[in-house]
Amino acid sequence: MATVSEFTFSNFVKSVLWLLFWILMIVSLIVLPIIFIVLFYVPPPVINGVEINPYLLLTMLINPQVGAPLIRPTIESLFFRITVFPGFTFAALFATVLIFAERKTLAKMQLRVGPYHAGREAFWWANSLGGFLQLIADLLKLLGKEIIVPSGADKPIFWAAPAVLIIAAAGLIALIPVAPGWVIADIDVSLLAVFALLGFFPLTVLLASYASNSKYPFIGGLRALYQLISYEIPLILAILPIVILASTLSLTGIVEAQYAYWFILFVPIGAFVFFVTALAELERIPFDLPEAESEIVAGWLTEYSGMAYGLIQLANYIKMYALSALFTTLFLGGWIGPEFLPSIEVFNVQVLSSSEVSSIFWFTIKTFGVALFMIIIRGTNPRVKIDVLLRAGWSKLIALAFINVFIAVALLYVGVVGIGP
Amino acid sequence: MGVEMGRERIPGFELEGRDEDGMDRGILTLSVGPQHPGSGHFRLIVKVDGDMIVEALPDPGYVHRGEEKMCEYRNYIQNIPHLERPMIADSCGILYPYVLAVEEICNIAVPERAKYIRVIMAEINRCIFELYWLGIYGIFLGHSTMFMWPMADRELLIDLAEMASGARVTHAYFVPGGVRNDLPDAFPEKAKRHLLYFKNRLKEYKDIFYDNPLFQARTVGVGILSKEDAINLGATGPVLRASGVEHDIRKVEPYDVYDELDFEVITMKEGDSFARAYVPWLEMYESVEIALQALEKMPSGPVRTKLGPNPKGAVGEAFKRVEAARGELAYYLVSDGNPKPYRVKLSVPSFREIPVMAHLLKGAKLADMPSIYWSMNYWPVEADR
Amino acid sequence: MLLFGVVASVPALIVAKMIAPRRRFFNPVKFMPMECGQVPTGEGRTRFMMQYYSYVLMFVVFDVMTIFLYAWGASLFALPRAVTLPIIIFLAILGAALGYAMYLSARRDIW
Amino acid sequence: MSQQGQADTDQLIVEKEVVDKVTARFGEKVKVAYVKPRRIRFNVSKDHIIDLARFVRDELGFDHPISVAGVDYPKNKMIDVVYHVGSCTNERYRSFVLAFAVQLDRDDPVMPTLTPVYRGVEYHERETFEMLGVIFEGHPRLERLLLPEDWADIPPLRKDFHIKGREE
Amino acid sequence: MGSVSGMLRTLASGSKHLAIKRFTLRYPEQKLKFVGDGYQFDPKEGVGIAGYRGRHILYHDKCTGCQLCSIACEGIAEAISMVKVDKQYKQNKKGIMPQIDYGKCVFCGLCVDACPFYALFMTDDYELAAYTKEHLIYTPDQLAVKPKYQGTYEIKIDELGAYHDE
Repeated sequence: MATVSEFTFSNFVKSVLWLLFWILMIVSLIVLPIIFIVLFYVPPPVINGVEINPYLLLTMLINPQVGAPLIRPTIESLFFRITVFPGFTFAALFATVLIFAERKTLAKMQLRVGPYHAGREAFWWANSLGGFLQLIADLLKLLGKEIIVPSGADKPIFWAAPAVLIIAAAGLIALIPVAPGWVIADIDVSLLAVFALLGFFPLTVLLASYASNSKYPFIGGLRALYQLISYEIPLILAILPIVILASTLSLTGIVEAQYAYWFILFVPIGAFVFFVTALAELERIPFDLPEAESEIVAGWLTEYSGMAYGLIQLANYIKMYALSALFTTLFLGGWIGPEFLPSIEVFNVQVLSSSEVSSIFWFTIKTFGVALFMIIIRGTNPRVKIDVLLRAGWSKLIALAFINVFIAVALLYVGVVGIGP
Repeated sequence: MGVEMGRERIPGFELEGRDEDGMDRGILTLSVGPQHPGSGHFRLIVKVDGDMIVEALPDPGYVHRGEEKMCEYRNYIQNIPHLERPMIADSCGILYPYVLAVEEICNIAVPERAKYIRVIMAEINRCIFELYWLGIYGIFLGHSTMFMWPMADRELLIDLAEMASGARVTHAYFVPGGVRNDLPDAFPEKAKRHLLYFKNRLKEYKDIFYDNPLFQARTVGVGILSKEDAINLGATGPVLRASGVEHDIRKVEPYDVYDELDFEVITMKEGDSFARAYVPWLEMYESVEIALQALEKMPSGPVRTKLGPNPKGAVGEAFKRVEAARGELAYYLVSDGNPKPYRVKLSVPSFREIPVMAHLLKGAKLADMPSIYWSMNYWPVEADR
Repeated sequence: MLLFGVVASVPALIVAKMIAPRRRFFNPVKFMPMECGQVPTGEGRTRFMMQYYSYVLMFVVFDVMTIFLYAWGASLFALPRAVTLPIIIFLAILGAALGYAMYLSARRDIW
Repeated sequence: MSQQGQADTDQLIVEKEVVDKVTARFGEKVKVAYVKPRRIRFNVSKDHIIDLARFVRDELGFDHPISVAGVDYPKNKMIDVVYHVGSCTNERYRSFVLAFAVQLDRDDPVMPTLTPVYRGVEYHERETFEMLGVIFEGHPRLERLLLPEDWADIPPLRKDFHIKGREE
Repeated sequence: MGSVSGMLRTLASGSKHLAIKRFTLRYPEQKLKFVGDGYQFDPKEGVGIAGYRGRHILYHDKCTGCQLCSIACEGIAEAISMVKVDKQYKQNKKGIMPQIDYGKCVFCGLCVDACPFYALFMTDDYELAAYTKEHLIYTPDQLAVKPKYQGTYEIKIDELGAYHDE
């Protein structure tokens, strides 16, 4: 058995092949029989009146046209929505693009090049990606690293924290409407659900830091707790005028209320407060003091390594996507924008209508713009101090948020917006 | 935003009445360093009560390599390469007083042109150092752009230094009796171009860093060092001048040709971290001015007095000091008449800032630690020697 | 979505645990908590008081209050105009209380 | 140095003035080692060093500690501890560096600390303590500073300590 | 209000740099241009001639095996050791020449200053990375080879900022 110090590439390849071999063994000997047994007893799903059985799937492999009418029903199914489009895959992809955009934008602002070399010599097509493969390399690196659990750590909480953070971030994206009808959980009080889910993060961070049994994570966790709860009240108050103006707590309803004017025109102060508090909730650079590396090493992330760290970062970027999307939804009119893109058709069967494609396009563009602005903020600002942060959050931002509420009420009573009583 | 904290700073409540380890009362002992992103090769034992630093004990010595002992085993010329190792970001500055001291001990005259070249190189090195320092100050406060810009612009000046001396970082350029080689012909023109561009770039730093309200909120009013404390604790350089003491060796005791050049000593009255960060920025303007003036005034002629291979010093001692980028850098050189120095003592600015740092950190907030620590211009490698 | 979060994150951890190099022999130094290269002293989890405890107390009070406002905000159209005045008064009281709490929290340094 | 030779003939007047003031106050207790342009050195016994330091700080304005250096002279069986101080407040003596040295017995190097007078010499004295073995009485924290914690050899800047491979 | 304008100025300064040219030198593809062939020394005048201080070049027909370079290096890096060479030169009776260990060399160039016979100079070749420590030791034969270094890039300055260009 090779020890760690004798690491060579051939050993690495050997271990990967060995792993693949075992996976294949397990799949073919255990998983496949189970699947067959299950298929034997469980009735196949019926979509659009067609029974989806293995024969049909095999037919589709030869003649894809058979499957074309089934695409639309499939993507309307809850499973597809959760896993792929407005759900997890889309968010993870968006987060990946965000990471890359962040690295490139920051590099450009700092007169650097950014990721550039990854894969450039190995694959001819990597040239056009301009270093995008660096993300894959980073992922592989994180996957290949040992996850060190410090002695004395509270192991269940320590392991659960990354998963809980991912779950909470995923819960946020479930509430965000991407296009008319394209939302996973369309509930009437989705805004309150957003607040409830945001309340998850400080608790998880505190638990994770406490579970590490180390000093720096402990201080970082406390800081995160103070920061996150302090900025929750301005966040909540900043959205109140939106609720007043739209007269609904549902995010879909809020977007639909902005069909004519975006709410940012009426309550710019609220948008500002929300943006600042979103940055604080994200622990991004002006407010990244829970991870302030020059004071407390890496804050509450100090003891996390390998994929556990990777998952926390992924959760952070998914949260960044979710909060940018929330900003878009609340202030920038969500998916609303001119229809100009053609519909998507597969074998002459319409999959997405023109309005849906445009909506998705507008939503994505706006969200990306908001996220890009967050990145530029990161490039130009240092970190703040915790006392300044708390003081500013509790005095200035809350005062601004109150002013904002009064402006909204006044606008309503003067009759500029809304139906008025 | 600015600082609106109306409350007064607690002047470090005492440890008395607490347990030996302090744990029961909620005092946490953090050892910041040596493996800490914000420390360098240096340890700072910090006792915190909540967010307040109760006590800070600097603990240097992780990179001590006995430069002073090494000097006793090498002759005057051979000492040059290793003496600039403690501070390679300012390698001309740390070598300058040594060269002056050896010249006094061995009684060597220096050609006029060499003096000007030395001043130019010293000022370019001062900028190189201060940009390095500023970049790290940026990243200490979480400003990644401020880390990258000075590192990029530093390259302009390193290019100049490399053109003159042949090495990018450890120049080993000053020797007793002048400098190693004359400047290349293209140097003055290139130097002017780079220095003028660099002067324009400095304004951008003000826009993105010094005028940034978040930066000001972190540094204004933080770690105020009074004038009396600064003097009595032996602070030097920008730290001393930021406290309002107009003390610059280039002015008070001009060496080489500094008395023929026109420049101002930058002082600020506030004595806080912002002033300590702002003084070097203003000094970079002065450095560029000095270098440009020296380029104009530089006469032609020889640049090095021919020297025997093993110069012997007279019996006696010399104490020479210059204004390096971090402050007053002094060499105390004792000679017993041999080709090797009997004793060399480096009085480096970084070492002199240690008590100042301990004094300022006591009672500060934990979040102020990086901004105070790095505004001290403290370089562990230089302090340990 | 919750289920899917589990489905997405747990395998990543498991796969990482499988691929990653494992400890061949137990190295106690490696599993020490981070203390900047020093041997850790003292407990990581202690009774540790930040100076900003007042903000937590304020949060406990005002978070509930602000959520109440949503009930009002969402149904503002349905309410008669006269109801707004009491809400304004409520907001004023809230603001005054907040200001007083801020004032107090600024005066006390150690909680 | 040529540059200093010319300009400092009148400067030496000021230096004489400092020497006169010190000798007027201390008389025979303080010996003048040399007076060079801008550099003055006094030798003083360890009993009077604190008085001398207080005097030059308060009366003459030499308030800025620069360095503390120890020099080992095994032939004379003594260790020289040299304090260099400069002036920040007194315009007249601004360019001067005043040195005052104490000769200590090499086998029993004990002297009072100057930290009450110059707070800045605390770490310099600690360095001299561990590099030359000089014990400063009354120093607030006379501990290991730069050397490794398990250093058990003689103080390294003593002349009988040799770098490995370079014993001559 | 001052803080608001400061914030805006900060943002403007940051976003302005999205349009400014990158400074980075993409090293393996682009290499810096240096002045001259490398650092040389004129023992008659006692001054050096400016140039980059990279690895050395040894002129076999001038080296006398006087060991001065080795003596100079003894107190600095101990990188130079004298070794026997096979060929015979009439100025070099002992047949020894310097061999330089670049794992130890600090590139201070004081050995060049010490050479009184114009035999040891430095070149602008700095790419000396090797896989083993033994490869870093350059024998006199290796030192005699004149390196090929083609650096063409240098810093250009125009209104769009400083950048590296050919």
